[in-house]
Amino acid sequence: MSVLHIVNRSPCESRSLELCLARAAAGDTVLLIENAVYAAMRDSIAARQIETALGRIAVCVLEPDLAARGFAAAAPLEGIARIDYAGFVELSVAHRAALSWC
Amino acid sequence: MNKNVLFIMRRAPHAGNHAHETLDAVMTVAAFDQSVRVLFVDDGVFQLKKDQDPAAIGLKHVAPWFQALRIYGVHELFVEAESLSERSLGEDDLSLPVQLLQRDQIAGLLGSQDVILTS
Amino acid sequence: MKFAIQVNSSPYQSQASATAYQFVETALRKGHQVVRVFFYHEGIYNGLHDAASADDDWSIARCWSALAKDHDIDLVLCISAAQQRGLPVAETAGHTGKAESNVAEGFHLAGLGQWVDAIITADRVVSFGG
Amino acid sequence: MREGMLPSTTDAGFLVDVEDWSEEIAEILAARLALQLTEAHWDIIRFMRAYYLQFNHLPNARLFTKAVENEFGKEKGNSRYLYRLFPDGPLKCACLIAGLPKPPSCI
Repeated sequence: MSVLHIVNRSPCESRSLELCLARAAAGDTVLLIENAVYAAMRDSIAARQIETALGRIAVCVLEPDLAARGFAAAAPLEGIARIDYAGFVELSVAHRAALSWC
Repeated sequence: MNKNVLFIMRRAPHAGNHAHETLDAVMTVAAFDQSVRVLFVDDGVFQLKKDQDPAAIGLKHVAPWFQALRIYGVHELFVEAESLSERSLGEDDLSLPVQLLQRDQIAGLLGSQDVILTS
Repeated sequence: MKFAIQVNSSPYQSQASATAYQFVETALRKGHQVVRVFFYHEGIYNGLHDAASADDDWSIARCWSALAKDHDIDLVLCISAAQQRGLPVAETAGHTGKAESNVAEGFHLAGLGQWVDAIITADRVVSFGG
Repeated sequence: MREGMLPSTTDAGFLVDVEDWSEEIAEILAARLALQLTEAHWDIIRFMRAYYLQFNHLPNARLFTKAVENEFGKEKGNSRYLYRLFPDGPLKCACLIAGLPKPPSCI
């Protein structure tokens, strides 16, 4: 059964995203929220890690958190889906367990 | 109803009373007859370091609390091997017997849980 | 679906409480149930009365209180976590769920047993902050 | 031993120093709660004290009952039995008489 991984820390401040990606299973979803949305930007410090993981793992970013930080118009890394809070709720329904890497 | 509940400890000890409150939650969930497991990864492995003595820093000695987990039926303690080696620790440095998991085995553990709580 | 939600950070420490609020509000709007929101660790600061002093101060406690009122959801502050952080808790508070003062409308005090009960009842458990 | 020889206690009546405890002191502390200690009380009090000294941990009420059940079985590890022994609250009274700090509130 798949797991929804929720990451909320900036990749410049914390290794949470990297460590989460290293432990996520194929078919899991990683959702970037709060300061972790900075990881979703092209050329971010975490861009290569995310690109490597994308084949196995779905990666989503929470749109309102991008907008709050001035990135509403910016395109995230290719392959990352933008979702809203309704999408967040749907993801948590679709996965058996949610894990917050805070 | 019985659920598989996994607690993940990722923080080093002596950071406020976080470990203390997390252990209260671990024990209480177990006392309600749920299947509780604890996974130590990242700096959380330092929680199990032997010979901790926080007297000089004026903090409560929480390390012995881990020994009390068995009283409440929590017997499955997992430690990620890479988290230990990245911190120059080995199994001998730990205060309790644990099951070692390789990093690529963690996904399997996570995937078999109904509830995952981190702290 | 039935959700149990845990909030572990104070409103002045991180965005986690605000995210949890948006999540809960959306889940309710989409027809899901929220069995209980349990405030643990630093999360108990979300339920203090008058946490925002000026009327125009943003107050997550007020948002949670309004949500509790509109949707009749159970907002629980962990009694021992609250007591350790200085909230005056009467000897009987654990039984009545009421603190003498300082707890915002819609919140009440209860023990970890209430959280376990929520975990057991819910289909999904999501925690925020820590 | 008389009441006047009791070591210092907190406002709630708990010993300030865990080390000050003896079985005689326990009798005085129990008398203050109007409890006449029987062997059944002593089982719980000695167990609680050993638990605390070993683990440095004070359980909440639910954990206390579970720990007693683990040690003595279900016929003692239930709140009806424990309340019969300690009508003013089993965990609080057992900790007080065992010379331990005040336990946390729970449930």
